[in-house]
Amino acid sequence: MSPSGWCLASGFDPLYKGWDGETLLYDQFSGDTHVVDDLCMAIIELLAKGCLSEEQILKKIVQYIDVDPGIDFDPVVQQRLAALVKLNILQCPT
Amino acid sequence: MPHVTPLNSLSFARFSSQLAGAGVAFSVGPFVVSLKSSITSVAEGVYQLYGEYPLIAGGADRFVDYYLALEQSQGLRRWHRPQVKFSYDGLHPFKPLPLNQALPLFEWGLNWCVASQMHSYLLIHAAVIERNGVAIILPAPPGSGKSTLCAGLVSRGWRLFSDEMAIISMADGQVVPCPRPIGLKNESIQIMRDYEPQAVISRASLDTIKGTVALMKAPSDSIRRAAETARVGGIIFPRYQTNAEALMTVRSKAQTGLYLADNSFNYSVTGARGFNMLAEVVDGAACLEFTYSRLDDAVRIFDALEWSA
Amino acid sequence: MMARPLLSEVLINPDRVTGLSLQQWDLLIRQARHADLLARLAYLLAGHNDLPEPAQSHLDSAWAFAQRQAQSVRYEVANIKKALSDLDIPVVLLKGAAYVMAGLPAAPGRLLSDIDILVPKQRMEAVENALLLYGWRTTHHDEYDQKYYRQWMHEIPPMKHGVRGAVIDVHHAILPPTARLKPDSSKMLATAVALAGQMEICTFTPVDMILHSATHLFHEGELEHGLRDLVDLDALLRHFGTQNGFWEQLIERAVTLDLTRPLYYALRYTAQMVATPIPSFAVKAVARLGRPPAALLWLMDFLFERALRPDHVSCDDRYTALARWMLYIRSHYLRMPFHLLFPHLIRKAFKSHKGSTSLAEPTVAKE
Amino acid sequence: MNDDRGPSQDDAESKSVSNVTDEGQTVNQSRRKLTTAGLIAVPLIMTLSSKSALGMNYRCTVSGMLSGNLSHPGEIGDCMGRTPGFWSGGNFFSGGNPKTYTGGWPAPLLPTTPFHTSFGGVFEGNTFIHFVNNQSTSYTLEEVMRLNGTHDHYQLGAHTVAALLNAKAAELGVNPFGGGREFGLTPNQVITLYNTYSASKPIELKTLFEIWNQVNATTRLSYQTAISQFGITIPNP
Repeated sequence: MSPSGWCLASGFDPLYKGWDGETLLYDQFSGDTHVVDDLCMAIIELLAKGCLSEEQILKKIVQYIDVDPGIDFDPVVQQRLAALVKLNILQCPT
Repeated sequence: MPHVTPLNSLSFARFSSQLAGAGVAFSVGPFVVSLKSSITSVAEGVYQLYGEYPLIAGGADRFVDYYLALEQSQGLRRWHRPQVKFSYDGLHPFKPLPLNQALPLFEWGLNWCVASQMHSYLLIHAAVIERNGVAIILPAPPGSGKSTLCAGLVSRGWRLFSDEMAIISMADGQVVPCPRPIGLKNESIQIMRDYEPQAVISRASLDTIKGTVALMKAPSDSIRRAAETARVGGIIFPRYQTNAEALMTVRSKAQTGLYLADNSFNYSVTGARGFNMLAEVVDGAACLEFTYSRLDDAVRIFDALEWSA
Repeated sequence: MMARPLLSEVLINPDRVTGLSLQQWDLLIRQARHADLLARLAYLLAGHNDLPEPAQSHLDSAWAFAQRQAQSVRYEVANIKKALSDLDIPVVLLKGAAYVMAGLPAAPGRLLSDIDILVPKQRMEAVENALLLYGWRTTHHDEYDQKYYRQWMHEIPPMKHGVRGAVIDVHHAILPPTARLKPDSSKMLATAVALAGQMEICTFTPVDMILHSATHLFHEGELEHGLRDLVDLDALLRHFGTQNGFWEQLIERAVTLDLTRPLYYALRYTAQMVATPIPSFAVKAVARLGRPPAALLWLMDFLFERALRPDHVSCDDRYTALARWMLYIRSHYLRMPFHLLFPHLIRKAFKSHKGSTSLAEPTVAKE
Repeated sequence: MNDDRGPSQDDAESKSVSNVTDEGQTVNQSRRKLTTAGLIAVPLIMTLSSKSALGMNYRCTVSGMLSGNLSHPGEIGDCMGRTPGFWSGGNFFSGGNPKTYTGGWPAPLLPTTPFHTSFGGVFEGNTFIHFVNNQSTSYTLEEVMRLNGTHDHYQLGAHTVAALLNAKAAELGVNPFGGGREFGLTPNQVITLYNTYSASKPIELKTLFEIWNQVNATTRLSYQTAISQFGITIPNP
């Protein structure tokens, strides 16, 4: 039953409130508190619905966020994914 | 409101003998403290700084939150290096300090009691002042001039809630006053003496880690109105900068929230409740940063602040 | 026998609080705080409305703290599981952490200062390395302490997580190998039961849980949490005592594990101090098996009657300090023979004289 | 059961609803507007890692930031470390000392010390092929520190050597640790960890050493610096 693709870390149980593109987020499981930007929040809200592959994330993320055309989106998302894993918010594909 | 008898309704002689004996209980903001000490500097200092605080008589209907004692440590060293020991209902949470720090130790020790035992409030390391029912939280790292600014503003009509911690009720998000002497360090002692000649300022204690420390009595009006809570209207980070023109800038709310969490005494203990309260407070308050070099600028600008009350 | 402290009366019958004066509340809160039972008291009084506001606020504060601790336990256990899962060995949670994770009635309001686990002795080194890899650190770098623990104790030096600060005590037995009693911890490990939904994370069976708690309290601990641990036993006995055949199993297991003496003390003092209901056949049977000689029993009554009261000045008499000191010596004496013990105690005395603190000394797990 | 969550409408309160900004216009949370600027900028991620409520005694919860020079018996000071960049810093390897640190390496370790001896002679070359150059002779500590991604996929080498140097320096009580500061691992523990996990769990091991090799690795905002290569912004003030 090991999850496939990118998932929210097991146990991750967030409360959050956002202002002007920044969100203050509290994980009731770990007790850690974070400030994250909109793209991170979009990823978190997206994965809250279930695990996704990187391709799926890149495809669906635009439903959560307006992206200006003409900027290379993928590396920025990958960067966020890696960072959120380090914070025990996401877990890597297994 | 029952009739209150101030502590200084006792003669100093009577007070100090009670202090050395059974101890003297008085209320400090929402808490009742019982203090025992036979150290003269403590008796003098407390009588000077807490004289106007309500005395709490013993008896069947007295509940004391904190039983504190300050006694000189025994043993040989008391002669060549006298030390003072803080105890909280028989516990000794800290190592002894040099005797001349007895009075500051009372303040620090009481702060510690509240910070580690009052998780029904969200406790944030900050000064708090109030005007027209709107409280302003002044969080800041040491050296930012927080205490000096706070002392300056309360000697110009702002009401002192606390110089050390914002006490926020988990029930309704109101800030609870706990007016106590303001700790002044080094040059700010003289600054306040000049700025407010009427201010009652205790004898200075030397060579604490923080340098010279003296305590400035809370304004009588603040002591009298210690039961009047207020909502948080602003969270303003003071930043003293030599010769800087006074400047008020907007801060990120989310980052302000994280900073307050990091500088809370008990955020890590209060869990989801603490977070929800923190988010609510930050949401309802203007989050600003205030750079200044002159107290008068600060007073002028703070007075001019308009709050949609 | 000394009169019961107010706290014990309220623990036995929470309704005792109705009509208390503020002054009595003041005393009750202080006794509970010093006994580490303030949050437990908050739990027991949850049903009582309109308690005096100042008392209520201290109870709320302690309750909030206990709630957060319980969450910390759940998070720490998840991290321990993560660190140790590759070893696939049984990891037995002991005492407080076990009560919380198993959701036992002993858990609500139970304060704890660290997490104790029991693992197979031959895997200790692997466990220690795995914990190091996941951020825990050895607390005692003093060579003497290291040697003392690894040579004489039934646990390695406490490990503290470098970021979260949580402390874990890793045991390979419930008593040191040099102890007077020789329970076979591997028997207890063998019958440990996995927590629901957790492969490796286990707790002792109910009877073993009680026997361990009794052994820890009466043959190992230094009783700084005496009354709190007695309250654990009370809660466990009340909870499991209603199950069919429980008392027979408990007594049989005590015989198997050579723990009839601690069981005798447990039943005697829970009944005496917090009025735990115990069927008379069990009292008789355990007395027959584990009752010490009359003179020793008289001494133990003298000592425990005092040491099992809240560690608060209002509960002490002129002999309390002596009693606690004698039990402290006893706890060490039960742990190792005198010729090993003396040099150690002298060193400890010397170190604490230098202002060193319990964290810097090899003592048995604080929890 | 978990009262810690607070009343459920609290949760809803802080999650749901669009939020009012200072100017009073609302931001729709379900579909966020990302400006190019905001997106191109380094990610904004800050973390306050929680201290466990365990290890605090209710009677003596230590609050580090209180004013006043109170020292609590039994407190363990924060551990600290130094990064690979520090130990290999500046012009150290061209004969001088690091720009940042003039104390040199803790004896007996030298940049020329062979990697394997520093690991007690238990270094198994074939398991760690990326630490062995093509003459299949082992690198020196300096060389391992300077290995690039193709030879050391996880930067494990640099962090391992730095961890060993930190542990040794702490053990000797020499600078940069000054008096009484600990690294948190002994040299032997660093060696044991490497020998045990460099093959089976290189990423976990590198992450551990990387975090411990920070100055004040144990302070509350530690993970910020730990993941700084992702462009974490440090909060002001």
